[in-house]
Amino acid sequence: MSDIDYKDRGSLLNPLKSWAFFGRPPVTEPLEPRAASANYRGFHVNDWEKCVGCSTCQKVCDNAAITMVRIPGLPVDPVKGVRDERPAIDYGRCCWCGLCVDICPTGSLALSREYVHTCTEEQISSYFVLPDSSGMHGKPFGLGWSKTADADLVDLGRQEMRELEPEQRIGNFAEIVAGYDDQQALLEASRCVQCGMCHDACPTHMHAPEYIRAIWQGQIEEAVRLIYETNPFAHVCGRVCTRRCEDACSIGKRGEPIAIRWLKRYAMDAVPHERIKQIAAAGKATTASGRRVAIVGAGPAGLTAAFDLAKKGHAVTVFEALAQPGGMTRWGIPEYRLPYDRIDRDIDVIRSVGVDIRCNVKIGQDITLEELRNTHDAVLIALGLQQGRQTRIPHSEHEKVFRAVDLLNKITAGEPFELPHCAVVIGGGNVAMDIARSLARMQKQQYGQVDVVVTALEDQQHFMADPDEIKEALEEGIVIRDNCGPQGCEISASGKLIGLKTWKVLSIFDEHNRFAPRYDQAGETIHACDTVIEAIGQFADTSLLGDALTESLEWNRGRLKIDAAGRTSESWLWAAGDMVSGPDVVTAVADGHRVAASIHEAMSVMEKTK
Amino acid sequence: MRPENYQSVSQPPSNEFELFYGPNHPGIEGNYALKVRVHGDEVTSARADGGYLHRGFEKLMEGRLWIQNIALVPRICVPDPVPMEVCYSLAVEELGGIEVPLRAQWIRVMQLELSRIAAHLFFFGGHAATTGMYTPMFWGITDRDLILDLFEELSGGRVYHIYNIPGGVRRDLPPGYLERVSKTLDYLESRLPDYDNLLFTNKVFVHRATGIGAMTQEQALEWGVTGPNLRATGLAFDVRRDDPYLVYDQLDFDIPVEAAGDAWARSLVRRSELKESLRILRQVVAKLPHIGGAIRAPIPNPLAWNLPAGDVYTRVESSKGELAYYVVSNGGDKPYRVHVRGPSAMHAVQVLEHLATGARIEDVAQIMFSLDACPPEVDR
Amino acid sequence: MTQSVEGTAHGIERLRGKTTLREILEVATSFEASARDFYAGLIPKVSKRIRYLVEELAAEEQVHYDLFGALAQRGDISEQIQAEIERPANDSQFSDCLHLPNLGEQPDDQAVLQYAMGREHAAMRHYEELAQTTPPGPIRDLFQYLASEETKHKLELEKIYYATVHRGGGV
Amino acid sequence: MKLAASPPNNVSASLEFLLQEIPGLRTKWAGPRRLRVDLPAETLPALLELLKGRAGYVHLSAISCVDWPTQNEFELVYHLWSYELNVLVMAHIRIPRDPGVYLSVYDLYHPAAFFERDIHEMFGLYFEGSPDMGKFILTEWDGPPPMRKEFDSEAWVMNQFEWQDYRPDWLAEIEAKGGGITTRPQDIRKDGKP
Repeated sequence: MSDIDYKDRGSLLNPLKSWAFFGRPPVTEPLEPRAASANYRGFHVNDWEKCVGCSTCQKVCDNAAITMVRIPGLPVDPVKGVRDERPAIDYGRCCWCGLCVDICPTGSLALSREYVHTCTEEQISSYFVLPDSSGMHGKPFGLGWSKTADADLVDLGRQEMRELEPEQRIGNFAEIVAGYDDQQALLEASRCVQCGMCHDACPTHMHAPEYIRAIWQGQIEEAVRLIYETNPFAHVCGRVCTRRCEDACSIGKRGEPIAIRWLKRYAMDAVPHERIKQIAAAGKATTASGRRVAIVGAGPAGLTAAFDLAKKGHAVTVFEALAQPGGMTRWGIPEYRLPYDRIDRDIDVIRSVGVDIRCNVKIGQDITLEELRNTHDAVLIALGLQQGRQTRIPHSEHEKVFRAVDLLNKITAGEPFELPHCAVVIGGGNVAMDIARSLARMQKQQYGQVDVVVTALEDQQHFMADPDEIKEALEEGIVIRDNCGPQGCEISASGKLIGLKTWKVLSIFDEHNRFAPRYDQAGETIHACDTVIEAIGQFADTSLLGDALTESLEWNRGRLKIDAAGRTSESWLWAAGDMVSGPDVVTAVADGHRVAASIHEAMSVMEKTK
Repeated sequence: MRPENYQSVSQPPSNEFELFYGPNHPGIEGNYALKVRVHGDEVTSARADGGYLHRGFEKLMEGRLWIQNIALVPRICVPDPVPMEVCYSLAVEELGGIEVPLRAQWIRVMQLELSRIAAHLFFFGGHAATTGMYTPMFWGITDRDLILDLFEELSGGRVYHIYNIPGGVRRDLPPGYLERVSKTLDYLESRLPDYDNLLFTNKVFVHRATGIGAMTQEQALEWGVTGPNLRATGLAFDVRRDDPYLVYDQLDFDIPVEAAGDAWARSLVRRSELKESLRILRQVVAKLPHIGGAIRAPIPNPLAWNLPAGDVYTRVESSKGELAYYVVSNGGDKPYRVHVRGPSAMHAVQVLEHLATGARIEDVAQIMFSLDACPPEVDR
Repeated sequence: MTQSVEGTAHGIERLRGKTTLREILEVATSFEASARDFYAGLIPKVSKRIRYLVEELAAEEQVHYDLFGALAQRGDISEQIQAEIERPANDSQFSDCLHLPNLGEQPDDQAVLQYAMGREHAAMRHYEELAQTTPPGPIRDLFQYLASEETKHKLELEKIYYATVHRGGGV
Repeated sequence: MKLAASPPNNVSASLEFLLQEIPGLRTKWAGPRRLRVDLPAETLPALLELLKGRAGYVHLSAISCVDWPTQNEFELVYHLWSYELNVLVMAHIRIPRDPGVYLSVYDLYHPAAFFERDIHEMFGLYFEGSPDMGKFILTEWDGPPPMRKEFDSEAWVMNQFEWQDYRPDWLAEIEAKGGGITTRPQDIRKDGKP
């Protein structure tokens, strides 16, 4: 094979041919620094505008070369998933593999085209660098190794959730979302980079990174245990949580955030109910404290507080005015979003730690708050926003004008009502979507066709409703007419409701994003219908407090004034939930924990002073 | 008369010495020592001595995520790092059932052959230097630098490319890259006559290398010799052809052999192999533009990637011989065990000890280098 | 006692009849005073829960009252203050968006807000109208200033209204 | 020696047929050229003799050791290659971790000397009859065999070495403003010293 034969003994003259090289110019490299190749893995460059301090670079760094540093003055926003931390690099450890660049969720990190850094022993601290966009030595060498789409190590796409098709779901109240199977949950959980932005954003600070990790490791019971550490409304939140965690998720900066809510749901559905009860009961006090707590309202806030207090050994009684516990999660949220049996499971877990829930008891009528005060060591009121706001436009007092919450309540209770043939809903929030989609289902069942129109002041981009809700409502045949300012209900000569008159809203917010609607009268529309449903907002009915207590309590802009822990100005009374924090399940859960801790502490003090 | 209790005390002869080749010595590509006993200028025994690297790659790998290890493996052979990256990646891919896109496979072949050329150029220089000729060393290092330029452009790193990743490669080719590869190939081809004149047909070198560190094919097989060192004893075995991986079965190349099994034969085999690598690269450069598609199969988030439990033994032909990775997963996010079988593990220990014993002291360095051993493959 | 203010449109008609700046300011001041008294009278009637709203409204009217009173005393516009004002040419749509409720004995927050917004709106539109029909000069600036004061207040109320009534929902 | 470019079609059948001579042996094809063989430790020498003598398995590519402390076993894997069949046989045996003694195969395969010495040094597994069980890499090491699972190299390093303490100006400035280091790399690694 070789073209030099092994036996060829070579020549003494051949090497002399290389003397020709004496005639060639030598290779000369200038000593001036030059930029390396376009792909070079030089020193770190970090775009602080993009970086959110998620520390994923630190986690992937196999040489332990990255330190996170908090820098005062940088923006911090847990809700948006932004920390005032930035990575600093130890060039005594870095090996320039560039994995930090490839995994960076925001794409803020890159490496420069600069080759050299050197120093004397005394200047060793110059090896520890806080990179920004100016480059290692403040000189522009340009970006080298940077994020490219095909080399991205972050999986930006979410595992698709199987859902009922519109035609499958419109005629019934079956749950739309199928939930993840084992494989999907594992893959979805594996996308998480464990930055913990979700934990910071969550009102009740759920241990989301930890339970996602546990799901990925196949330790589903451990995931449930971690979930129960912060949230006894686990089934409910696994389905209808407003999931601020996902808004904060680092992966969501460029891609689809981890489906944290669906993972929670997966874990809860995957573990048998009886086992969940055992897990939830772990750590319950073995002896009774002898203290009694009364809680008014069996919604997420009240029951979360009840769960915590019962686990601490207190005797907790929850009074619920309606026929079943669950609060707005049961009476406000339709079954296709949150099946009642899931609420029942959450409540069964809460009951199983010893919480006594008494339904159909109306405080102020059946028992007064004063009586509760006299027979308990502490009282918590945790009311939901059960009352619907009215538009009070002309003729809105007509008998065919309803409040959405009242109808949703009837639907849950199974109470009959005259189903509209043609309904117009006012409002662009989730409640509006809930009632529209519920009515659409019933219309499909009873009349065979859907005729529901949703009108709202806002343009569709600014609806308060979840974008998924809007999308699904449209799929189900609901008509959405945005930018409609209600001006009055139209009544026929015979006194029948025949439509809703609206004006076109030119803009709803001014340049400072303040509410300042501008109407165009010429855009007047009559939306023909036989029923108008107001779904614009809700409030809590605080009349159960009674006049005297209302007068003696401190208030803060329409809401009960409470301290940071949820205690009112009356030392025996605490308040929590939507009535003080606004409508949100997970915020109510957070409230419940906070107020339970405060009640527990207050009762401990009572014990000592006794 | 001797007393009854007289015992003769055996004193070493005064003309016998123990010498250290290394741990820093141009005879070997790294920190490694050969302890030789010499009687006059004849070596009476030789003992290889490792342990100067203080790394423990195999243990380190057990503590790092599957992906993190890509930054570690190229360091196991500095002169020829690509086979390390590819062999490790192949193992992870086989464990994970990952299909590597065709384009990535061709890009890997390109790197492997570029790396082989760089390693062989390094070898020419080193081998020449151990016979006292330094110009080929400067030439070898300088021409190797052109390949490092290509690697820098491709991977962002000159020596530690960290470019292969389980699933494929980390970046696509830069625009116009293949033309620049072609130009470098043209240049290297034009340089071959220069190397021949200075080294391979240089009477001094030929005489100096002939008959040095010779072994028969039987000995080679007995001692586990592989790669060019084995082919220099006449056995035409090459993992690329006989246990093919990537797309080597679609490439046309020959397997050069020599029969003599000495340092000169080993040098000639590598010289021919360099030409074969140039030939392979010409084919790759012609083919790659017609192979589209992804450069990497989708892999999960590196921070949460469990590989199914199992074990795998992947082999590639490095410039030094048979390189293999035995990788065991217990279903976790890190390797449970990685065993690196570097060709030098044989060449630098038992083979070297055998060949050095009985050799003359001035030939020991040449024997060491002619085996082209890489100490970190031994001292993992 | 609510008659003079409650019929805001009627009040504006009274304003429109005036011919000098002094007279206009006097009437405007009396509007603010009666509004303040109206809200102040409402304070003990409403639930303590929403009392803050009525208290704030009363305080805001007091601020306007003080402002107008101070304006009437200002020396630098004393010349203009006697000048005749051209009466507004036409009756535009200033009351179009109003659905002023009849505030009962125990109005709720929505009713109070609607009432207050209607009032601010009417006042705003009228001052704007006056500004439009006044030749450029300090007097027009004054009207524009008053209009902007009322606008600011109205915007503030609308924000509160939107937050209270429209954004209170959505579980 | 003349080599077959690819294994003949009947290779797998004939190889499996041959291996039936070894009692208690199980085979599994792990790839087109990868035959996994599991067998009792005491029959390994017989297998090697068979493979070397009758199937051209002259090349011992490697001996790999895997520590399975939970099962109290070492797994030894003998990777054998036949230049005639071009098939790799991976022979897996398990031996008790305690006392951790096995037979050398040096007489059949000289490369075993290196691998056995390496395994002895790294895992503490002794090979009877191996030519040299002396130290090679860990000359001055008197700790436990480091490749055993119970040896935590990171913890050892953390104990042995200090982290470099840098005091750059930029950090002092940030600390003066109330900021500073929040998470050091050692904080997220196990056994990181505080």
